[in-house]
Amino acid sequence: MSNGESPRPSDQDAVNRRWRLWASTGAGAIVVVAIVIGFFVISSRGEGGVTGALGLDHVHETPEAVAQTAAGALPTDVAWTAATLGLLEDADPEAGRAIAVQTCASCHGEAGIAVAAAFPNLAGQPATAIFKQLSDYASGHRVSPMMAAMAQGLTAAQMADLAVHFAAETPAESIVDANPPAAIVQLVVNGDPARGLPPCSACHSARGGPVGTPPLGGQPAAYLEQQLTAFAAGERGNDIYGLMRAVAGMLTPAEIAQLAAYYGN
Amino acid sequence: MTVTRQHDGSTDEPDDLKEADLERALRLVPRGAAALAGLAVALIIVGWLLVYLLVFLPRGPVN
Amino acid sequence: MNSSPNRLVAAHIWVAFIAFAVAAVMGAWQMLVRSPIDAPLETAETYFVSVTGHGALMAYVLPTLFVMGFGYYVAMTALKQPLPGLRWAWAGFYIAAIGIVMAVVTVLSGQATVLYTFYPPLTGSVFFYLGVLLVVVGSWIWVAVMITAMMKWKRANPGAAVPLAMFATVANAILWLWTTAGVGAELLFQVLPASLGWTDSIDAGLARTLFSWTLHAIVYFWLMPAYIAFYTILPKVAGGRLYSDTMGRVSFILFLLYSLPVGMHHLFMDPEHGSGFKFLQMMLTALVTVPTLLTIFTIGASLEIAARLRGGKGLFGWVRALPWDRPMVLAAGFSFIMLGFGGFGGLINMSYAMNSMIHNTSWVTAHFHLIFGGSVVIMYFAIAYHIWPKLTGREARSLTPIRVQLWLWFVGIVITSFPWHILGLFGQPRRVSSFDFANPEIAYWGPWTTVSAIGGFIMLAGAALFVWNLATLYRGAAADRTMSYAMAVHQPREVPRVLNGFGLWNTLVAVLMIVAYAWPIAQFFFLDTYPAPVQRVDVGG
Amino acid sequence: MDEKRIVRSELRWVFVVAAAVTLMLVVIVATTLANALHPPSNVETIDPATLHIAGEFTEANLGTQENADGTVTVRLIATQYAFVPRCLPVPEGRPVSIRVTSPDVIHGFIVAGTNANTMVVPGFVAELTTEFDEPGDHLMPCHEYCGLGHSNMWAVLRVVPEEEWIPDANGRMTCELVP
Repeated sequence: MSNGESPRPSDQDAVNRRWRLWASTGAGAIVVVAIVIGFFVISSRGEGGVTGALGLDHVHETPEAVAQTAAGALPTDVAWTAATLGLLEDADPEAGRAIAVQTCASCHGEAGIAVAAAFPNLAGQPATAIFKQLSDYASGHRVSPMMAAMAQGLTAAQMADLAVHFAAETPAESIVDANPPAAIVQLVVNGDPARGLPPCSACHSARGGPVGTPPLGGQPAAYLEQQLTAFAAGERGNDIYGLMRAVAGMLTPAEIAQLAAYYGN
Repeated sequence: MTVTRQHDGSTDEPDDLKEADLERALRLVPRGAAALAGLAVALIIVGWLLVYLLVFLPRGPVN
Repeated sequence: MNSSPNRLVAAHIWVAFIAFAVAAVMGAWQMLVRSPIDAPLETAETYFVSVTGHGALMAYVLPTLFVMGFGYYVAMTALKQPLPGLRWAWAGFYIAAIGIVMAVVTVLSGQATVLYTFYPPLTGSVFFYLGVLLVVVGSWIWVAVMITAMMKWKRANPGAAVPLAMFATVANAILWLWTTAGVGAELLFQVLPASLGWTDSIDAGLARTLFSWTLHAIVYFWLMPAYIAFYTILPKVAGGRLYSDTMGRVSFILFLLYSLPVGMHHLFMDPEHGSGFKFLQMMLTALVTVPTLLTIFTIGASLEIAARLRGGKGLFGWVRALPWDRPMVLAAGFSFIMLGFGGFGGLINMSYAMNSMIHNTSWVTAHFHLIFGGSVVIMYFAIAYHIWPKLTGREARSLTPIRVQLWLWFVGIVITSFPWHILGLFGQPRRVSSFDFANPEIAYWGPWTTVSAIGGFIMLAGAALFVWNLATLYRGAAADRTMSYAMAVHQPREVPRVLNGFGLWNTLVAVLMIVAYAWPIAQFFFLDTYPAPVQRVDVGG
Repeated sequence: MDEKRIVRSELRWVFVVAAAVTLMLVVIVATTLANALHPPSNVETIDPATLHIAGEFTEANLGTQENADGTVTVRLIATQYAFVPRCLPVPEGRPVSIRVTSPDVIHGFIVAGTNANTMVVPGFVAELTTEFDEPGDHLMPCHEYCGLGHSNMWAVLRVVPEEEWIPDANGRMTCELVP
């Protein structure tokens, strides 16, 4: 083994300079070649030149035929924009309570626990869920003559006040079915891959989920069954992109009844 | 020189190779390594070409 | 060496491998859930809790803690000087340990089913992200200690070549610092404010771009210990010399340069970037194959030296003459085989439009399990087996369980990942807990998935035997505690300054990162982008 | 051995490596130019919060639409946890543009066994153009983790032979219209 002569300091500097020069030139040349091919050569086919390659000229012209949808065909007017979310953030639960005592308490209870099985409990529901349903009643996207009359008397800010008031109340205790049918538990925790049914619990969980989705535990079973049936029949259609209409439509009436019993009281 | 053999048979001395042995070995090295690495790279590139030309392209245009 | 630095190394490596063992159980269970076989505790939620845990432990805890522990060991043994800042190093360890506990508890309690890749606007508990951040903070202390150790040695040995093992370790420390910037920015500016409830929307495109900054380079951070072992331990254990010290330095520098400006190849299928930067980063990705291809030649030649010295003959026949009974050599052999197959899959992933054939399918899972789980982790095993006698002062009572363990891991990885390639080409998506195997369109996925699951359990056996070996095997004869590294055929006394430090290379990385990422990040601030509403997975809203 | 010989052998290997990498790049660039192959790179922003209220992606506008030039545009939504619509008819062997976006979180779009693949990122419309040559039903699973219902999120892409491709008067085609 020979160690080779160690270069003298001046040689060292020369060696060093060569390394720096070639490393920088090499790295630079590769980048230049890549830029030339990526932005000028291959973008000439199918990507619309340099601006296309930069992602700057993809302004899509929506064809006339699909540009507009009749307002009546929409599922809801509510959108989770910064304005809507801001409305809920700024809402006043005490103002909501005052309205609740006067307007809602006779059916939903002052603290949001319903007085009869035909009405849903509102206590502990997400404010987004309550706000959306109130808005949909007012706009007619969810049909109920009684609720329409109530909701149309409220401003958006008052709906938000009500929503945060009920959201802050303690939810009804969920009566857990000691021996639920195994197939129903499967639907709740795993869904059904064969039908493309997601697990109910993926959205309807007290732990969080898609914005505006209500948890189901502790609701009156009769109310849940009625709503699932309405979704399945297309009588209720204020679910965005028809998700509940599709899910409920794939369930059998027996499954609907058992799911309502599983979640409901 | 005493050489401590490690549990796996290797040694932990700085080096216990004889220069003459090393010189003799280096007359052949790196022919075998070039053959092995070359073969491996060739196989990978050929495999890549086969997938690109026979699987990806026939699946249709994409952009 | 007094015992505290040894304890420091062992503590890191034990935490790494305990995390690994837990994650291995999760992984095998997930294989069962995906297969047509029924698994216990199978629900959508337990599955994604497990995927999040498996990913976070395998990607953040195992490699980070292993790299830190091995780095401290290299700094002490290659530089033959005491570790500067031993107390700081322990502080880093405890910070990371607290972070690990915090993150794991949060994940297991179902408060952070967002996977280790986060995917905002899905948002979990703040404690998950803080936990991960603490692991990173702990590792930053390691970075500082590594750089300080090298500086100190250079001052004490002016003009001398930094030993290759330490040079590579510092290259990895610097690489890691660059790497963490992307995910760090995503966590600090986007994810943490959302998880604290300060913001109610997140720009998902920007978050993905920042994560991609980290996503590829992090893999090279994981990989470096394997390459350090190839260059500085393997040639010696095999009974030869390193063919070229210079090529080692060049390879490690190329890893630093070209593992960073390439992350956008993870975003080929993303709608938020134009084709130009996708092509640019594709081409730079092609370059990151170069240091690996250089390595297989240089290490091949180093092994050939050993084989020829042992009487190896022929153009290929010399391979048989290598001491395959030595764990380090056996592991390296397996590692190179898996690197070949994994690299082949990786070349297909990075090939621009061809990515659409396999993006987010089981093909990708196969690729990174071969590369990381296979070729890298098997070298973690080999490194641990190699340094354990030096840390414990005791030889292994027998090498047989070690060889069996390496075989189990290799066979397990191959059986797990080969069917995944096929399933991926057929379009099986990754990260899915259950398939409708009754559907005639995909019925044929069932048997392949089952084979893959069997491989998963062979891997689990390998993982269990590994921990058992480390814990019980090293009670044999007293061992020599000195650690020495492979000499090169031409052992350098001096090397050009550019190959002995990182000044030039850091400048080049900065330039490359500006070219590769300045526009892709800046565009989110002047295009009319729309953030998406934050979606909590941990608390009702 | 002379150190220079080692360096020379390594330089020769560098040329082999460079040739291998260059070969791949040449194949990629050549086929990209010849066939206009690109990953979907349609940088088109859209507000995910209001998709369902107005514009191209309202519920009534989703589905398959035959254009005047005979090409086909498919508009769909990937949302937790379904594609809308759940069955997409496309004509065999004709260019199909798929436009997809998300109102909530990140999803993924793939037609199993084909090159049709894109991420679906809220805030952006993903668009990809391809052709489908194999008639029949193809599984179209979500390929990116989107929450606990991810595993059950899939749809069907139905490749319809030309003789069975009978869209309605407005050029709209649904799976129900396939004979």
